[in-house]
Amino acid sequence: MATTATTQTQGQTQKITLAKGLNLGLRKAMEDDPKVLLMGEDVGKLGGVFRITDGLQKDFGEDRVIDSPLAESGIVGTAVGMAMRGYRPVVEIQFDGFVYPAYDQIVCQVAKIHYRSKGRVPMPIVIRIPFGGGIGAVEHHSESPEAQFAHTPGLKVVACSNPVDGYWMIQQAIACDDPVIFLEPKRQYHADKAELDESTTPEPLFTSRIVRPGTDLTLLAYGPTVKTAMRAAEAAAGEGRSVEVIDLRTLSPLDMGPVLDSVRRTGRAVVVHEAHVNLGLGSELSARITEECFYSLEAPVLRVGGFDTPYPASRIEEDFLPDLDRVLDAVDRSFEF
Amino acid sequence: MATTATTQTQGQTQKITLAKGLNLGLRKAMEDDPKVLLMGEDVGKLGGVFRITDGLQKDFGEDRVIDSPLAESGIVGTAVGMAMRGYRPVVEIQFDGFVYPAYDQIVCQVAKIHYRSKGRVPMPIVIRIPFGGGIGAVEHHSESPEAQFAHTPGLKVVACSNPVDGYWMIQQAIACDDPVIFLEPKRQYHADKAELDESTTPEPLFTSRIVRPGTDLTLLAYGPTVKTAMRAAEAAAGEGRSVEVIDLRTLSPLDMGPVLDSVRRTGRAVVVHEAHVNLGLGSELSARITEECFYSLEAPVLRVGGFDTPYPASRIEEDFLPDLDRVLDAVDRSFEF
Amino acid sequence: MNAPPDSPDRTAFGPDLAEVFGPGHSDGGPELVQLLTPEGERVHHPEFDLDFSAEQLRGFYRDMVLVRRLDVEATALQRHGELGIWAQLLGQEAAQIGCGRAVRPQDFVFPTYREHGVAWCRGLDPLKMLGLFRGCDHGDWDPAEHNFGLYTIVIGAQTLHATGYAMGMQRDGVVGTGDPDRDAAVVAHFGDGASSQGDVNEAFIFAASYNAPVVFFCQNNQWAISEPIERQSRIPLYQRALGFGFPGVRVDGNDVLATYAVTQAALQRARDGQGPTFVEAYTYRMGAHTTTDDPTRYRLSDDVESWKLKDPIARVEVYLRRNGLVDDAFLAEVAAEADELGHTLREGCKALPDPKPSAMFAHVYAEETDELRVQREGNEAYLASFEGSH
Amino acid sequence: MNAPPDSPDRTAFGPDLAEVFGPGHSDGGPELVQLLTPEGERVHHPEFDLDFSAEQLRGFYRDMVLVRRLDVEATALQRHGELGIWAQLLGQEAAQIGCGRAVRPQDFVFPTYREHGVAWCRGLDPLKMLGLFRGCDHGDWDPAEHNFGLYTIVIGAQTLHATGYAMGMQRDGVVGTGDPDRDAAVVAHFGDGASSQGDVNEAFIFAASYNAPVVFFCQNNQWAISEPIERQSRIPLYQRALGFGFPGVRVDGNDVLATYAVTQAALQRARDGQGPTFVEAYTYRMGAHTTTDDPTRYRLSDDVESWKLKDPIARVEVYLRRNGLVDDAFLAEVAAEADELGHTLREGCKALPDPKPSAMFAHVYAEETDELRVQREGNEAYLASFEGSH
Ligand SMILES: Cc1ncc(C[n+]2csc(CCOP(=O)(O)OP(=O)(O)O)c2C)c(N)n1
Ligand SMILES: Cc1ncc(C[n+]2csc(CCOP(=O)(O)OP(=O)(O)O)c2C)c(N)n1
Ligand SMILES: [Mg+2]
Ligand SMILES: [Mg+2]
Repeated sequence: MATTATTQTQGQTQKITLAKGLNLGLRKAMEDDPKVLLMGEDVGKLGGVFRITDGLQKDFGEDRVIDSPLAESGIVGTAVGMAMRGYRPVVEIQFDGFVYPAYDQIVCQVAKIHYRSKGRVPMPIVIRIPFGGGIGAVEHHSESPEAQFAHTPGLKVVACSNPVDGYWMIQQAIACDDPVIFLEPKRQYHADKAELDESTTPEPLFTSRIVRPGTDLTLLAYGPTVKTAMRAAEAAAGEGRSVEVIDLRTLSPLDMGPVLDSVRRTGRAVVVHEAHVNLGLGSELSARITEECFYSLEAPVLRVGGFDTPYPASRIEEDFLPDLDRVLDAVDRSFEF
Repeated sequence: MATTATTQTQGQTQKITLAKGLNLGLRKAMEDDPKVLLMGEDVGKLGGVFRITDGLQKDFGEDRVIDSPLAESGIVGTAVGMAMRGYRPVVEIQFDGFVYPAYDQIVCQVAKIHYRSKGRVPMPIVIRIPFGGGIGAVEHHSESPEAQFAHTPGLKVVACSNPVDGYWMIQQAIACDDPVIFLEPKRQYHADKAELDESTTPEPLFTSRIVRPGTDLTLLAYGPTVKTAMRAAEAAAGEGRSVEVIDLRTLSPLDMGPVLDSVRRTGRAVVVHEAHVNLGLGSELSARITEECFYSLEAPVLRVGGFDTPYPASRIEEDFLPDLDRVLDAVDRSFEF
Repeated sequence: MNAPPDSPDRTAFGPDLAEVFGPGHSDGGPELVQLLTPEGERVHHPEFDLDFSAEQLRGFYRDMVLVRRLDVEATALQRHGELGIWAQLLGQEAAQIGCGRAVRPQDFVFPTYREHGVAWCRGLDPLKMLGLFRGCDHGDWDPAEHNFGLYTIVIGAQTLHATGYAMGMQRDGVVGTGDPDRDAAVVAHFGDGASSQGDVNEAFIFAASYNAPVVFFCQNNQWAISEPIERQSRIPLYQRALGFGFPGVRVDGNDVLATYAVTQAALQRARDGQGPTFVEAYTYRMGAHTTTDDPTRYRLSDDVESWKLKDPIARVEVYLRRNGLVDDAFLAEVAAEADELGHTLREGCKALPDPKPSAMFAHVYAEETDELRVQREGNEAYLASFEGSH
Repeated sequence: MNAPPDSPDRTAFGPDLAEVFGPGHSDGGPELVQLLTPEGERVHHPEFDLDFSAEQLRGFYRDMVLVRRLDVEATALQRHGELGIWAQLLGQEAAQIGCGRAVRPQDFVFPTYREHGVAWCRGLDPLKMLGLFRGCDHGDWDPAEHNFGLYTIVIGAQTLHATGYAMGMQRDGVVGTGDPDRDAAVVAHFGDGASSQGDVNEAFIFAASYNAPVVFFCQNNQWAISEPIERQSRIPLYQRALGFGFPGVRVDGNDVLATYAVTQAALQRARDGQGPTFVEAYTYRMGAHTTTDDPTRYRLSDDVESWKLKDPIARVEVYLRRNGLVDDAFLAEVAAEADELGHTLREGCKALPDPKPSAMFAHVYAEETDELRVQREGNEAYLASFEGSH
């Protein structure tokens, strides 16, 4: 089997997109550990519909980059068996809306086998899911399923928001001995470039990060909404409001430390995600922040998200998705309390 | 096809268990509407593993009480087709933990077809799920999956807590033109009896109900935890605390009216459910109550639920499940604010 | 690694099935039912032969020319930014028209996302398909009006709906009565890739178990995006049905006559109460998977070229001409009709009204919930707050 | 309603398969592989014959007697409230021992929740099974130590794990090398009811597609709780495999010799790199589904009586006695061993320590998260607060 691949990405500094960051990260993980395998629909010659696995089958062979039959439960279920045999499978789900046929395997098997076996059977599986909307697609291609996984103990759930995080976080997720649902904001795949310096040391995977400091209000975001939040913070600054933005990065477990610190300082919080508001991550953050910072809060935690309707037809998706104005509106409402 | 069945349950008053209430309610719905069908594993001769459909195949025939092949996605998926043809299928999922193979059909099809079709294709399906723990079972037989459905727009989610509600709510759910996830607290199936008077008019399905009035704190519960909450309220009364208990009954949509009224009066709220706390219904209730009653709250909304671990082995399940003492502990903590 | 070595044990289980049946023959193999060769020659089949009237044949031709035009126009509209995406049917016209014309009004059809030709046969305004791919809605037709379900994008899901619908027909007493105007059946469309989904196999199980009147019509276009059929099955797909206890047949999906004949027979079998049939329409996806796909990354242009010789329209045209069933006037008329259709689609597509943002709140439930009313009204007030400023 | 009427069209698709193969013959039909008849007569089979040593035969007998005792004891322990529930294997001893003994140490086995006999062959302490059904844990054995997976309760899920594990073996280079100590394969257990799950059919697809070394071992015990096999398949189950492109065989699951021989051959085929095989062990669930089930509600005692005549242990005993391969001393020894086992299990079960409440927080993740630490510590403090008062 082909296990060697020659690539010279070490030590360079380069401008990359999120798609490229993930691709490089996957390549690095495969070079570092021969047990790492990629599985999924069209991940081979095609390199995936988003080209995240571009060139990897060519370099690592068909036994390590595996085009699967079209059955998501089968993909995740066979990945479980591979993990039991000592492999570290990285599964690509083609689009968020197609993860549900695998939901049973994920919540009843992937999430529970380590527990069921009293720690004897580790489950180092990464399930990569391009998620979120804004790409003008047809139904089922724009979902935000994070809450449906984060509610399940035994799974870890993370979301990257930028190229450099993509590069590091995918490697950290693969190195993690627990199953990780790895959410990639598909709208950002080819949107912005960032400088990757491979010589730096990344922060640990399950940590949140202040991406813009501020004093008056805390804006919590992850994945695709980090960019929206940053733009909102900038706009708010124009109105004299100092908004702190936290990129949550990890959704389960939540890294509440920086969040609570921030809210204790600012007294106000707004959560922004594309997922439906009802029972979205915002509800959990609201509940925890209120429990822990009850006396610091000047206003209730407000939530901006997708409405509680199915994802609409793409011509009106931008009205469904939280945008700059809706975030600013929530910021205003917070200050009205 | 056998569509007639002779039963004389009308107009009587009788003492019934929850299992009996559901059985009578299903029978009534089948008598009233020949389009009502039951589908599921072992629902025929056996009457289901909990005997909820006992005697119905005998009286309504194999075409209306349908033993299905062992495939939950198949059961729900064919129910969708039946609904498209004008039937009103009532699906029984044998245990909570076995609903996940049908999750894709439920969240992508059942929930979305009415929306997708601009209201042209109604989806009057009821999916009955015996849920919750406390019966000493092996893995996957004690789950509380409500949040995983309530997060999905297009579905309605209700939970009954007592025999009389079981009788009425199942009929109302079947009469509802939307898909309803119908949660039945399996631990209560044969636990307590209550008087059923069929001549009364039930409250509408999607309403919550104050089941014990009080002035100092609001206890929110549904399904199996209503009983726990009632006992806790009683115990608290002994300590001089007047606790109001609300049986939520409807989890999606939530009926916030009575909840907000109550919390505005009491200033304190505790939510109790068996589901994991993280991203459980309690988080949504906490978020909404805090948004709406910010200035009335004397304490943050507290949540008592299953811990954020997989459901444990049954010998220690009572330590996992919220019980009287843990609810009282939360009540105490609320008053400490 | 995966090549099975020789071994004496093999005989204990009989010969290797994959070897006996071979992987997909590029010509469909000897089991392929064909009535019209790629060269336009009418051949006969012992089981599935039918007499076709000249009018029927001309109708097939016209249908195929028009749906090809529809497809070409839609592809162009996507290139011009008028559609978000388009799933092309190029090369699959015969499979879709043959099947679509075999369906009677009382039958019900469950499509995937590529059955524009079948939709055409069911009388749908093609602008509805364009509207969906433009992003105006998720499908603006009434399934009950056309007995044609909404496009289903989660692959395979609709095969279970089809089976349940067929079970409903059984309960309605419209199966096996012997009355041709009453007896009905269902067609479930899906692709070769979809055949690997659990749902599809469960649909086979339910249909077999209840003897449901459903025809599983699989367009094996050889590809599931970049994956060749061999990834899904090492033996011909139609044989999948045999293990579930109902018949399967492989028909030349580029032969509209054979597809019509086989589908009709399978539908009749279903309407008569004899249960499900699997029809594998052996065809080829001549275009990309969708307009966002780039097939040059994964398949050889040689293959595409060889399938061009099996074009479903060309062979009918040759046959019609050779037998004097059409004249130049007729062909010119169809061509003009196609031009007209193209024009209508181009204009119609651009004129499709954008949905209002508030449309997103409609039809979540049969009646709007209070929760949603609050969200909708809140959003309306929010949008109204910009009216002055913008 | 479902009875297929006669129709001339039928011939177009060949004969009705369900009619050709018939529904399950109660005797397993002519395709049943058998080496030892219910009357204890040794018969021969053209493909699957094997020579068995006297020791092997005595071993089978001993295994079956002991696992039956295990099962009887566990059932009694449940009646006495020592177990929450028990899934009985009564009647399936030959299927499980025949399969379990054909497996080599390097092979890996994925059980359902009823494979106590297979677990026995893999060297598991039966108390571990009792612990699970008592509710002490979800399975306290190390799969890697016994090459025996944990019991899996969601039906069918493990067939995919088995297939993935087999794919891992391919990648480890332990398939088709020709070295008998190195080449390995996987056995995936499941029931007749489970065969309807999408997961199981997807496992067939993946195994066929990758030619994975996995034996799908289905114990068709005729029932899925209250549902007879006819609800899942109208033709013999082993034929399901044919549609996926790999062989299937039906073996007398009450015949330990035949089950051993067929499983061994299937495993060898897999180890040699020839891919998957479906083995249908045709047997009968003599007991209830589990101790909470009441089979009198749905099946005739006549059927049960007729299957009693096919008892898997009795026929081996007759054969051993008739051929002078055992004497009374041996039989008494095994009986004593069974009594001893019963005693050990009764005492051992009652002595199983209850887990500590804090055990519920262990092993959710490889390392405890801060979130869980807080919950665990909070719960410990909470429990400690009662220590004085209670
Ligand atoms: C459950 C699911 N998984 C993945 C996809 C993404 N997807 C859309 S079409 C397609 C290929 C389908 O191939 P096939 O069934 O052969 O149909 P074809 O597109 O060739 O007509 C895939 C993988 C999907 N729509 N649904
Ligand atoms: C996905 C799923 N659905 C339902 C169940 C409940 N259940 C447990 S065993 C069983 C019957 C299984 O029958 P079969 O596969 O024939 O195995 P057997 O019990 O006869 O050994 C059912 C329905 C389950 N465990 N998993
Ligand atoms: Mg295809
Ligand atoms: Mg069985």
